[in-house]
Amino acid sequence: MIHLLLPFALAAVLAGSGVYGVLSRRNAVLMLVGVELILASASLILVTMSTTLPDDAAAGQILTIFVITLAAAEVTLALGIILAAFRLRGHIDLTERLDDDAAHAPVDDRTDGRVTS
Amino acid sequence: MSVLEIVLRSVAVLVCFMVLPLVLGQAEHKVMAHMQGRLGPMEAGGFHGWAQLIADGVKFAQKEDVVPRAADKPVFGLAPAVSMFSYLLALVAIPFTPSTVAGDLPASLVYVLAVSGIGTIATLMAGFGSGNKYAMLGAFRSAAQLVSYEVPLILACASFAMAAGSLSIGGIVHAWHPIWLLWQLPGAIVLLIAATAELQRPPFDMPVADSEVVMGAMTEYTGLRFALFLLSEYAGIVVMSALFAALYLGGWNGPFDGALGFVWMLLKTAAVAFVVLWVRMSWPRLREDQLQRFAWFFLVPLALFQLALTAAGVIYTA
Amino acid sequence: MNSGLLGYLVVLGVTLGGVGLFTAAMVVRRVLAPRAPSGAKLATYESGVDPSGGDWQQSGFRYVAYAFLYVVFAVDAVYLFPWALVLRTSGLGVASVVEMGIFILVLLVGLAHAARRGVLSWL
Amino acid sequence: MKISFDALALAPAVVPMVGALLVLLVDVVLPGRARLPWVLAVLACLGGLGALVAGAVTGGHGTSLCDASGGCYWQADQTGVGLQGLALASAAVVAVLALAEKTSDVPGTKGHTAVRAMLVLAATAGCVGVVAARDLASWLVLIELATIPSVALVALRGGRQAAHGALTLLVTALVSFAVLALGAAVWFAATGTASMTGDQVLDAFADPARKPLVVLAMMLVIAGVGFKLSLAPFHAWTPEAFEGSGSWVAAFLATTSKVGALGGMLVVLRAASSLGSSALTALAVVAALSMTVGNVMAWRQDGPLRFMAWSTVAQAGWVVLPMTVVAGGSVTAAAAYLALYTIGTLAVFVVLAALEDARSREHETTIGDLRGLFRTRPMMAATLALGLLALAGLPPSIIGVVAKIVALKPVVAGGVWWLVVIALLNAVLGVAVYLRWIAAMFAPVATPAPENDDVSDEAAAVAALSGDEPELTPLPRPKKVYGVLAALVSLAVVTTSLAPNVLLALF
Amino acid sequence: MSLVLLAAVAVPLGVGAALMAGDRLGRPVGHTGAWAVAMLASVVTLAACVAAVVTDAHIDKPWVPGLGMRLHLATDGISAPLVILAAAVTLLAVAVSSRQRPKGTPGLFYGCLLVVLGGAVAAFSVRDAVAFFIAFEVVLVPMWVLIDRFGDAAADRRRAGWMFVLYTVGGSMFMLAGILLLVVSAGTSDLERLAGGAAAALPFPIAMTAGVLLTLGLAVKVPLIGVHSWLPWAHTAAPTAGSMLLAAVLLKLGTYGFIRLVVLPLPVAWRTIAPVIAVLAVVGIVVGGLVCLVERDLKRLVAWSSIAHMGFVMLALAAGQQIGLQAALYGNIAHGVISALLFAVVGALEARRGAVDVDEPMVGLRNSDPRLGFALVVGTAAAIGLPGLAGFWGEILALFAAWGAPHRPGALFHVLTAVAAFGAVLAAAYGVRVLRAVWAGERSPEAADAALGTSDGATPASTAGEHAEASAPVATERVVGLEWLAIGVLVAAVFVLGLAPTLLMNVADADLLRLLGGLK
Repeated sequence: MIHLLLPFALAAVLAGSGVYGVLSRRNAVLMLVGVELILASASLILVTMSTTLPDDAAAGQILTIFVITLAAAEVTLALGIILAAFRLRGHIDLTERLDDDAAHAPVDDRTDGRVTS
Repeated sequence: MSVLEIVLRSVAVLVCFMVLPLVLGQAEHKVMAHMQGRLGPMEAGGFHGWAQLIADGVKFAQKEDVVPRAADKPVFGLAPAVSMFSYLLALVAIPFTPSTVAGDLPASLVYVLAVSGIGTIATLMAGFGSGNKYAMLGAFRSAAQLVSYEVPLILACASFAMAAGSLSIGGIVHAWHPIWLLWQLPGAIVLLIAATAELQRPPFDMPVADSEVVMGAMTEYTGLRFALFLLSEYAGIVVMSALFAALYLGGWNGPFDGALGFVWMLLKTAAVAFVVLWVRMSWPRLREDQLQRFAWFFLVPLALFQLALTAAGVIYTA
Repeated sequence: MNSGLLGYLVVLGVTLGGVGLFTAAMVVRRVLAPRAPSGAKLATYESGVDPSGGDWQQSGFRYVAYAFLYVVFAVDAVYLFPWALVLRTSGLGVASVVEMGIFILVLLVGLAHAARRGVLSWL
Repeated sequence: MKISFDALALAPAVVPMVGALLVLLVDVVLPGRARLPWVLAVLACLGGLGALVAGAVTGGHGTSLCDASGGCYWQADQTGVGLQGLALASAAVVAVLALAEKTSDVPGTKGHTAVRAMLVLAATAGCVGVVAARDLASWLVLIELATIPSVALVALRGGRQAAHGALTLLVTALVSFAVLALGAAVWFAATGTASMTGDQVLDAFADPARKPLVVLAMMLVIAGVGFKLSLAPFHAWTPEAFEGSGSWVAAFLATTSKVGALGGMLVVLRAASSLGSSALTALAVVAALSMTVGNVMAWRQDGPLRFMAWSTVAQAGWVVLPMTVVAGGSVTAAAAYLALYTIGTLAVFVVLAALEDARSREHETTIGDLRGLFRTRPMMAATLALGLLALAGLPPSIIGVVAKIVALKPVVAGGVWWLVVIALLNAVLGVAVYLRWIAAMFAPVATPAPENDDVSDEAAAVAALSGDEPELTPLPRPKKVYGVLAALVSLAVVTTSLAPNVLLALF
Repeated sequence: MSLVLLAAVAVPLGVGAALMAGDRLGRPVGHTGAWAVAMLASVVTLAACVAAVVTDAHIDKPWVPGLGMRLHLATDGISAPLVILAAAVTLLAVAVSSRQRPKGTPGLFYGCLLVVLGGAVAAFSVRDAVAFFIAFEVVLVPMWVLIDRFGDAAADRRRAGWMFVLYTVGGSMFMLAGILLLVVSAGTSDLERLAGGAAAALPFPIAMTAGVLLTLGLAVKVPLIGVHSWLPWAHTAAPTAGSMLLAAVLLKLGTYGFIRLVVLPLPVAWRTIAPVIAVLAVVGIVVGGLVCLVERDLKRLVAWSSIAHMGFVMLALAAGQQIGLQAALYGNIAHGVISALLFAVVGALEARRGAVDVDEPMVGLRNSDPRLGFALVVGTAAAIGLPGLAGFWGEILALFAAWGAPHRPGALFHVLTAVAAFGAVLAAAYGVRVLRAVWAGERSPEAADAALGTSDGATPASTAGEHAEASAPVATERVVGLEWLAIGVLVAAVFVLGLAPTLLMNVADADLLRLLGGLK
């Protein structure tokens, strides 16, 4: 079963680092990366099981493709929103409340038009 | 299958990766020169300057290697390697005869498309790592162009795969029939144009337009690192030409293909590569927005039309 | 060992070879290339004039729209390849053509909408 | 492989989806129409409802996409049909609210109308579909189809607050999707099938070696859906998202989305009728926590959207309450409670939207603005009161009482006494929470401060004794359509109160 | 004749809702119009109730099959007096309000009164445990509106309203849990079948849990001491009509619930719970009496005396057996009549004088308004438990039942009976205190000392306006017309109940015997 242990170990590592990333990152993009890691872990499990189980309908693989598709859709949306939030708030820190935005002047207010972060 | 065989196959791929682009580069020099009424390189190596590119390589190696102060050094340093890998790995799955293929992968078409996408990352890494406005802008343009043209490229490839009912390039060549030259023509046009754009060859070289953004993402690169970018670009021409030859022109199919299969494949690849060079000489550069519109409003619908055509054809004949 | 796995082993071998190649090239560069850094050389290149600001500048970020469009289309293209394989299967082919037709139609509507909203127009 | 296909069974989900496409197409052909997309959206929702009714009348099985072995990938049983109808009806109301909104007043919405209508329809289709999905793949896709457009809806409102709300909601959506995907993967690994019904799932439950894996999958899925259902401790996005999104989007998040989420949860839980008690205890803890946190926080809110957000959290606890025990009626009980919640919440949101319409947009409505509503806009006030009382579970909204009884009954029968006690305490707390808003409507308009108004009460009393009420600031009349909606929702509350079976029989 | 019963429930609810709606949708309904409509509706309701009781009407239709709940309405000996009491007292409360006008919009006021009546009639006549709960809840919001909107601002009506709502809802939630447990484990929600043994067979732990939950919930409504603190607030703040309904209708819901849901269906559990209830009841009697000795606000004093009286009722219930239940039912009705009378009198007094402080010097009622004074005397005497008046039989029977209660810890009940008897003495003491101050106008010695400095006789009132009103000529203070008629009817009822107790007791006898068949 060595060929099962390896993918599962990898999946566990991926999921673990993903969860860590989600929990510890305050930056929205980095959190997104964490989510992607978890998804990768899920896909890995699905593909692995699809090869070992009698999966005549190829359900595991189809599910993987669906997960990838959904992840793509989520990412598209996520980046759009993160971009909008960055434009409007001047930061994409998830832990800060709306009231704290004063600390980060919106981008448009900068006289030199520079974005620092 | 022994370790030895694997090593041999790997070395063969590496050799191809080193040699074929050089041949192509030399050919470009000569072809371009002749089209412009010049002779091109004549000195290096004696006969018609055959060693010109080797000499270029040596020259690159001896050039001073400048890493700008503003650069993000690890990213900057790794970008050429990543760029190199995209087409190096793609080369593995290109078949020359039914048996002459370095790595016989089950879904080699998907594999080739997948690994050739790595190039986008390399370009972005180069642009970001250089710490240069031109580079950054160029990288954005590159990335936008690469992703835009990847869509028609993939759609066109899907059409071929559908026509053959196989995802392996070898399988597609196997299922090839001369009639494809006719009913896969729209797909072939899309494939050729999209491939040229993927390679950022003229007329799709806006991202590296030297009059606007110097060399785009490669502005800050010198010496061997720059050479690696060039190497991968020419390797890319080889891979894309080979892909086109295999998918549309029937690869090793031809008279006496039992013995001469790989010759046919090489000839067809060379012919496609020549077209790519030829286009460079003949067409002016497209503006960035024209380039995007062309992709989304011409190539993508055309590719989708081809898909519909193929599906109908397959259903009709099945 | 099946041939599929062998193919991937070659990929692995080529990868290692590529790493070796790159390392070798870098060593050669280290050995052969002269090094004489100076302030002017290490400065960011901006057509010969002094660089203004860093590279992290605000600029029109319209490229992001292409990225989004790409994600939509490229990921959906994933479904085309499995379809390519089942198209000849009896009993599934015609139905799959209809389904794919709907699928692609949806994508086209999206594309048309995006175009209408000016996502793809410059400025 | 031969797959049967019943178009009528699929229609409730397909019609809104086609409507979404149509909206986009129409926008391509006739751009810039402010109302047309929403008209189409309303029609699409009603069309879906019509298909549902047609299916019920013709006695369809609600199943489709069945393979030769008899397993179906699409299965809308009676509870499912009820939930689908609920989702479609609430989406229709939301679409009408959106139609009535003064788009010109809302910053950043210019040109987004078609997109927003499309998003509403797409999310509705997802909500409708997930109820009937019986395999992991379509379940996952549909529940995300229900989620992703809602995030975009919030973001498209424009402005900093919307961006903040959307970001919060986005994080939740992402995390919940990741957790769901992981859960689906583990589910597949444990059962070896993507089907959510059938023998293989039962086998996996029966197999002691695989059972822990199934339970793990179940927990992950419940956690993932818990985010979407805004159950504590996965609720944190709710107030931010509601506040950032404006009233009708919030209404959508609070009603249609919730129906979809609960539908998704029911599908999973139904598959796991033999789930271990530990998992159910976890669900019970979640339910208790949601109620308590939601009520306590709702008590402190003065803004209506935040108030409704916390109210949603609390009500979500009630919705899952009956599902914490394995009993025959628990699924229908949860669905019935959800129906009540949807009706009550819609009533509140219709009135909030009407008030927003009547007042100027810049003016943030607070609890203080409700003062004197019973005098100035009795119809609206009555609707709001009926809605709030339904949520609180007090007559005259008898349906609220009945729903609470229905929800509590399985728990009492199951003998989970600690949960019963917490639920009952929360029912008391809920009465305080909702009556506070009703009390505000009774108060005279004279002074703005909502708290120490005894002085003004005296003044009002004196005025009343002398024969007339204090002069009221005239509230501009909201559009007619709000009146119609309010009347409809009130009618729903009253009808179901007089004959609760009208509602209960749906599930 | 089932229509009559349905009308008894639907007429007040419908007319009430219509009054509220009509008040809001158009121009506010004038006081006279609203009053006339309410009067008419309550007369019709009373007539319908009487007719329903006489014809023994009943309705049994499926209502919510999902819950097994039926629309089952009927009256029997236990509920019939309560139904009629509720309708009659509401009618009188409406009548009283013709003079004591509500401070607010009349439509809402009378609408709420009628809805309370409808809810109460429904609660007394339903034969389904779950439906009982729902009907029980119906009265909540209108009563809250009565307190919160029409209450006395000086008495902090807002707080009173909140306390009323939260206590009642809290109690009813426990009751709900108990009902659900009862229904789920007995398999039926029909009260007849529950009382007829369906619940008696339950295993003891379940019966006990249900019993405790129900007791906890209903105790709030009664109220028993410990969960009583909402009552003085609510009574003080509520308008007169509200207080009358609260005392004569709402509190009865609690004791009625006890009989229907605990005592009859769960005899075994009740046997265990009863001693605790009895202790609480007696504590209530004593504490209520003691508080009445020092309480200065007359309305609040009456409210506290209510707690004491309900203590007697609960003691009788705790004693169990036919005699105990008989006493409880009788005490219930008697208390309803007496406290309605007292609140009407106090309300009439307050409407003219402002809040009545027992310790402040005031014009004696015997001088200012002898008829009202007479009513006060009768009411107070009845509350004390004077023989020949309504209060006597309830108390004496309760003590009797408690002394001889079988299946109860004898020593405890003997002690409790003794203490309760002492409570009755306390009642006499505070009764005399009230009569001396209010009726006779005699000052308590301390108050007299305090008042020496001020000018004679004038009432101390909180506001200048009330002062002016209070010191107006005595003649205008008289209670006349309908208000007097209402009070007079109550006075008469006190006499009738006191002189011919068997009238009432016979009504309940047969049904009690039947239902107690299972109760040993």
